Amino acid sequence: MSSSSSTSANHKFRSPRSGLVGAAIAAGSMLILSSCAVANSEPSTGTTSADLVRIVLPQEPPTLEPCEANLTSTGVVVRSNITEPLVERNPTTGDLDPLLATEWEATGDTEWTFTLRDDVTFSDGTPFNAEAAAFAIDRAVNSDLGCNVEGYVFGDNDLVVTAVDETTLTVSTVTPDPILPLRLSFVEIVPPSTDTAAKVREPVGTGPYKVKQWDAGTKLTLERNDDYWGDAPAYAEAEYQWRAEGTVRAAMITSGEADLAMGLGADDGAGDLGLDYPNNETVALRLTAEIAPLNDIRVRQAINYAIDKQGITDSLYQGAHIPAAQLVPEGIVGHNPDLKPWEFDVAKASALVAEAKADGVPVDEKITIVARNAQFPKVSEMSQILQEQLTQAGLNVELKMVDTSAHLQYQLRPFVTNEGPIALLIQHGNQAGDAAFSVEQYMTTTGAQSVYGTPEFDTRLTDASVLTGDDRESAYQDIFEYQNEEIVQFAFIAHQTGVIGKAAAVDYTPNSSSGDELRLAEITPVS
Amino acid sequence: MSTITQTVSESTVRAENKLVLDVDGLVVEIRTPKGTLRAVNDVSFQAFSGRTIALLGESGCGKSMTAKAIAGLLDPVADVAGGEVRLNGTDLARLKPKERRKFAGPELGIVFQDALTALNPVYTVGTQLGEAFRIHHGLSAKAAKVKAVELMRRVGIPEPESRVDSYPHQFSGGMRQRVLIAMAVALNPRLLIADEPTTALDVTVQAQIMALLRDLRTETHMAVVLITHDLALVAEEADTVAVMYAGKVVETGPVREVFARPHHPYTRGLLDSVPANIGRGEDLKSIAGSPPELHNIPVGCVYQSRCPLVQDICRAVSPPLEPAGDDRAVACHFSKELDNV
Amino acid sequence: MWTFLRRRIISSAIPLIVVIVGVFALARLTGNPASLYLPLNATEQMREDFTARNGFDDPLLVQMANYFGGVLRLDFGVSLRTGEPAGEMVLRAFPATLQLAGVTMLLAVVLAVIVGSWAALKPNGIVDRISSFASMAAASIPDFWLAIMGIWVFAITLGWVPTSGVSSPTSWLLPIAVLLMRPFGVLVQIVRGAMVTSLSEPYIKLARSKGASEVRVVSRHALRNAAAPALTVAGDLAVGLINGAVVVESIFGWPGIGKLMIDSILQRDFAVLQAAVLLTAISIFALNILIDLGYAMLDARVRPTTRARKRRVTPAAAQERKLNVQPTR
Amino acid sequence: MSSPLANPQLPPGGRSVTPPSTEVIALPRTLDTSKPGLFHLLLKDRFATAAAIVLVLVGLTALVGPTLMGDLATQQNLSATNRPPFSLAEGWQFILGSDSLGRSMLARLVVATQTTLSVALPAVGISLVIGSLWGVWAGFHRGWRETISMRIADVIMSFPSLLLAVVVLYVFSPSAANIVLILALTRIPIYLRTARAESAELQSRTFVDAARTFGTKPAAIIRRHVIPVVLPTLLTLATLEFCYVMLAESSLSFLGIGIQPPDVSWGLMVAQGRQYLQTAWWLSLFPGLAIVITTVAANVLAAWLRIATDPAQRWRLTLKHKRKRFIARMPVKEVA
Repeated sequence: MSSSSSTSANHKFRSPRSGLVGAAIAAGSMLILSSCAVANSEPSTGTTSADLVRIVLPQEPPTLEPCEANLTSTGVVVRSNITEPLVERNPTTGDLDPLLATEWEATGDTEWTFTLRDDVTFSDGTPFNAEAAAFAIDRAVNSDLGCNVEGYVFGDNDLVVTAVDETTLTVSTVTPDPILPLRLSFVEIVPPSTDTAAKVREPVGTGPYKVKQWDAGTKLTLERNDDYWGDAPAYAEAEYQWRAEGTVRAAMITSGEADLAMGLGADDGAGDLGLDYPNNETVALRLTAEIAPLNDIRVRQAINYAIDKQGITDSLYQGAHIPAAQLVPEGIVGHNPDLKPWEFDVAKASALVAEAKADGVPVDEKITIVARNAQFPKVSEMSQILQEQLTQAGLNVELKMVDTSAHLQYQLRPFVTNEGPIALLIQHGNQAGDAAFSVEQYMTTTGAQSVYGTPEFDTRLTDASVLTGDDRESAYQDIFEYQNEEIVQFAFIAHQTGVIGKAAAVDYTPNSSSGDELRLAEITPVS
Repeated sequence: MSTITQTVSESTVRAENKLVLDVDGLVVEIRTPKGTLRAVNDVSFQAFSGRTIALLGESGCGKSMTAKAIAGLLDPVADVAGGEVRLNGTDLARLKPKERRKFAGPELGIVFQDALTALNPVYTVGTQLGEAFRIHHGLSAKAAKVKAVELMRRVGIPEPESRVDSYPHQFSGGMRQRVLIAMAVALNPRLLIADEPTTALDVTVQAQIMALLRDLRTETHMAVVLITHDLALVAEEADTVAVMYAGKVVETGPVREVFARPHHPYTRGLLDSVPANIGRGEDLKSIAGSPPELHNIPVGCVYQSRCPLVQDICRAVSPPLEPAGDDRAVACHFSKELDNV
Repeated sequence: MWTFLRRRIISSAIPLIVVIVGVFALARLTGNPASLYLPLNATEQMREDFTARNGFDDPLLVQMANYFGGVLRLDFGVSLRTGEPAGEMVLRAFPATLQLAGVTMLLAVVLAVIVGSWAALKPNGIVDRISSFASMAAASIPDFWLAIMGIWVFAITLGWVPTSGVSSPTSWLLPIAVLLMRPFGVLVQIVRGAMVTSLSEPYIKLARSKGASEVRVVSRHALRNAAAPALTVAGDLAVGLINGAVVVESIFGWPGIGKLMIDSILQRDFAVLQAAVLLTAISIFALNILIDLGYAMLDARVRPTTRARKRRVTPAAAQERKLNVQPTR
Repeated sequence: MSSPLANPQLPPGGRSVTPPSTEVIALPRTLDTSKPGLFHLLLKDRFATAAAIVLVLVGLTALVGPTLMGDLATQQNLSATNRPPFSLAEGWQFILGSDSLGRSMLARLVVATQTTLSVALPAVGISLVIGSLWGVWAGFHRGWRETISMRIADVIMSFPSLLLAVVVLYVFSPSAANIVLILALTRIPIYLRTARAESAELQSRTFVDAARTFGTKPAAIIRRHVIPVVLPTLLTLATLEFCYVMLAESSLSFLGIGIQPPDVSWGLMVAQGRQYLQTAWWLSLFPGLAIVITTVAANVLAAWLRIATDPAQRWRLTLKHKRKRFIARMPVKEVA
């Protein structure tokens, strides 16, 4: 149990510190509990104080290991709060901003050089320098820890990291990598004292907060890092709790038990306290374009025409989602603003199906829509609408709802191949801000999550990946257009909007990365 | 009615004998799916200290119901619908439950038929024996246990000190019945109701139990109401007898006289059916037919359907219980004729 | 008594092992968790490394042998999800559930005894009818629905209790109330039935003939006899409480073993699941033994001390008594 | 004739003589002679009648409902979602409102009835048949067969059924058939234990001994003598189990591994409606009510059945209620 010497304890109820459960049934069956081992001795009900901000998450972070920070449940707590990367991507502008590194430049085909801050120390007192940065990158990318960030951002290739002097760091890649700084924005910097043989549950970092107390299962408290190199954040402490039910998280906002609630749905009941924000997630059907009848492009086009994207957005998400025409939303490098969503035209869809049927395409073959339970709010409603609308177009469609583990069997190589044509409902989030992260995965012939491609398309993709600046931007824009015209592996549905519940007592403006990286320093009390 | 009770009491009262229980016109009704029926209909009798009165009859004649009505232990579907039950002058039937509980134990004890089911299986014999002392005398558990041991010794249970902590199922049938009797006489009641106390026991044990009851009666001068269907037992144990049939008393009087010269054809029928009364080689007689069902009691005499002497009047008029010689009464239009048959 | 205990423990060990082996095998059948724990674009090499590191490529029997070897050394493996020792995680979560379930069961028993006895005093009376209906309804409401409705009404609309969590004493009220419903509903019917039977037994008449007051008759004579059937179902109800705890703990954010188990199933966190199942099964068997002992304490007739008339009472054997219970009307 | 008292050789307390009573007046018997039919008895009990009517209606709905309203239940209307109930503005189909996809709640409830019953009834049926036969067999033969059977029951019962279902349904996909099977499996011990207990008790009775003496085979004895006696108890138990299975199915749906969309069951409707609790309460309230009403009806009927199928208690059902100080309240073992 915590020492309960919190700075905000003045208005709180403190119960006797007995380790026993004292349950007594008084007259009237009133249950009186003097104390218990699971209940904290610091109930946090009551009004918000400027000392404490309370956040409720959909799930407990499995770990706070920084090299797992690209997992949403870990990153939302760790990133930019406990640990920081060398550079960070500005979620609003998409530009890279300096953080622990002040400058960076490509100093060769395959080499980048970073200049680091010299006034930073870790919260345990050890100084931050190039050696520490090199250690952290090595640990995350080149070690045998099996870090999630390694696979997610860097793939197989190891990096060569060298500390030139106290404040200069060079990073070399095997092949040229124009977006290496962006990739490095996912690597959180930890001190050299960090275990290299095992993942750590409670890390030390350079961030504005440090871990104060983690009552596993119950709550996690961060406290202000008084040695922070930047501006001190407004709140002295942050307290995380977690509730699986969206309605419960929303209720905690309306009842004043929490200040921010993450991952809400439109109908969870936050009401006026719910803030919409674009979360960079895109929902689409991914079609197995090599299995009949989906191997006929007309059938794939028909599916695109058959989906009432605006109708789905309006009826399920109160118009907050944006009908999609491509895999990445606005704000990501490579987004094509000229692409318009496929129009909703059942007649056209039916005609295409009929045409294909006339040519001998087995359009009566059963197509299975596979969707994952609880992947995002109202996923089951959306799946049922999709099933209905595809049926309207004259296709034989079945719906199959599965759990995460089973869904991954469909989503990742090696794919499920013995269940006929499959339209997999996918939700893709591009956290990085560059289309390359999306298309490598979803569009190349061999992409881990791609079921279809052509050699020409692969060439285009490979060419685009090494370009920089406007060339890169327009190359990816062309790629998205090409996919819609020639490939049609996807039927895009919507760019999503997240909902954050926010109590009236705090000020916070969510941005597209809030769901992955909730910066406590951006939260302030309402004055 | 009063004339009858008068005659009975006058004949049985000895110098030290006192009237303990006076049941007068007792009516007990049971609610059933087919309507209310009278299980006990206008029953009157008296019990005197140091004496035993037997209520004799077949199963279902209302004798047990009468006992339960006196003890206030009627099942919820049954009610006392009329009459008085005066115990030492207090009409028990009119008392509130709380008042009545004060009599249960110190004034009135009851011995049940089946000791195995009547004893609470989850408590030791000692606990149950001591309970009456705890309730009425407010004794501590320890003191009550001492009393329990005393009681067990008094009713002849060997090694009471060690057996006091045993459970009912660890006793033999006879011992259990002794325990039950001990419980009934714990507070030296003036009236003891013994409801078929020996039915469940084998013959030799029966005799021992009855001897015990007799001794206790002599010792404490309590009045005993013995409920039984066993004529031999009545002959052995009772001073007076009330023969019941279909909820009514059909004949009363001193046992010796009633059994020697029954005035009611039913009493006679009963006696004729006892093997001991029949000579070797003679046919064992039985009463033809069966008692009327309670919800279907005919107009007139309750015994008409089985009576060999039945006449038209029996089918129209119910014969009242009227004096018939010394201390006796009978409810039959043709009791005089019976002797001549 | 000790012979009885020893026999009971030995005979319990076999089912215990069967449960663990069964869960072990079933869990393995749910598939390799590699894809859940590796990045979406993980290479084949990473998958193989992961599988080998966790021993998932060994034959099932070898995995099982390794596991049981570890269990004997009190090593329950490491959680895939958190990297913590599974045993530690389970032991940390267990008290929370134990407290919740304990208080719930205690309340359920106390309330059910009061309500059930009251109803049994007058079968078909107004109290009986109301309590019958209420207990049936209580036992038939979907718990997750009741939990969310409870939060909506009592936490949001009325603001009497916190929505969830374990932050204050009042946080206990909603989870307990929700968890209480089913055992309470079932127990009321059992107690009521047993009391109706018990109150019609001859020993009640005997007690009344001693001048025992109504309170004494009910509380000392009838209830003690009616306790046995209630105790019999208590074991099954306690197992059922774990079912309820899965749902209730998820909704209310209660850091207990029910939530831990469901999470570890969802996340294919085998080590934690197995440790949790093992601990749950052990505690259920311990509970059953306690119930047997309680049963023997309540009723001397089934006490196993007398070797002459040995009648072992398992909850199963006791089940037959449950059926002697009078119906609810 | 001689007086009995003139018979001094009668041993004290000796031969006790019972009068030749031929008939014992015991209420159950006398009334049993009239043998009212089960249906006739049912009509006498208002609550049981109401419960039976509810269950018959539910059954009928399940049988014919989907053919009448099946199309309506899947007909989406994205422009009329979450319409509140008790309004005829949209037509009678929407008297109970519309769901999040604009489908008629009434039609969906009706269709869900069939799914719910097609999970609950087979699950109860399978566990009833297997558990009962197994239990009767184990109890009849006793010995090792009984011991092993009871150990198996212990194993199944000692593991929380919901978790077992979750694990199993992740191994095999959560189809209706798999849900039925796993629910049936977890509930078999209930019948197994009961049937075993009853059968073990019966096999020692005289009429079974008698049948054995005549050389009847065990299977025949079980069929003719044991099962008919045990059946009423087991049927009553099954009625109660029906409620349990319905609730279990709804819990599985809450955890996302019960009935899967686009199929619909009451439990799934409650589970899915929970996120609309504050905006469209009717989405979870109506199916929740359907579960509660059906369950309570089944409970009431089970309670009634338990009395009605017990010859020793049956007469109580014919008892008229009397509004008097002491209404009929305790079972009367005998009136004598």
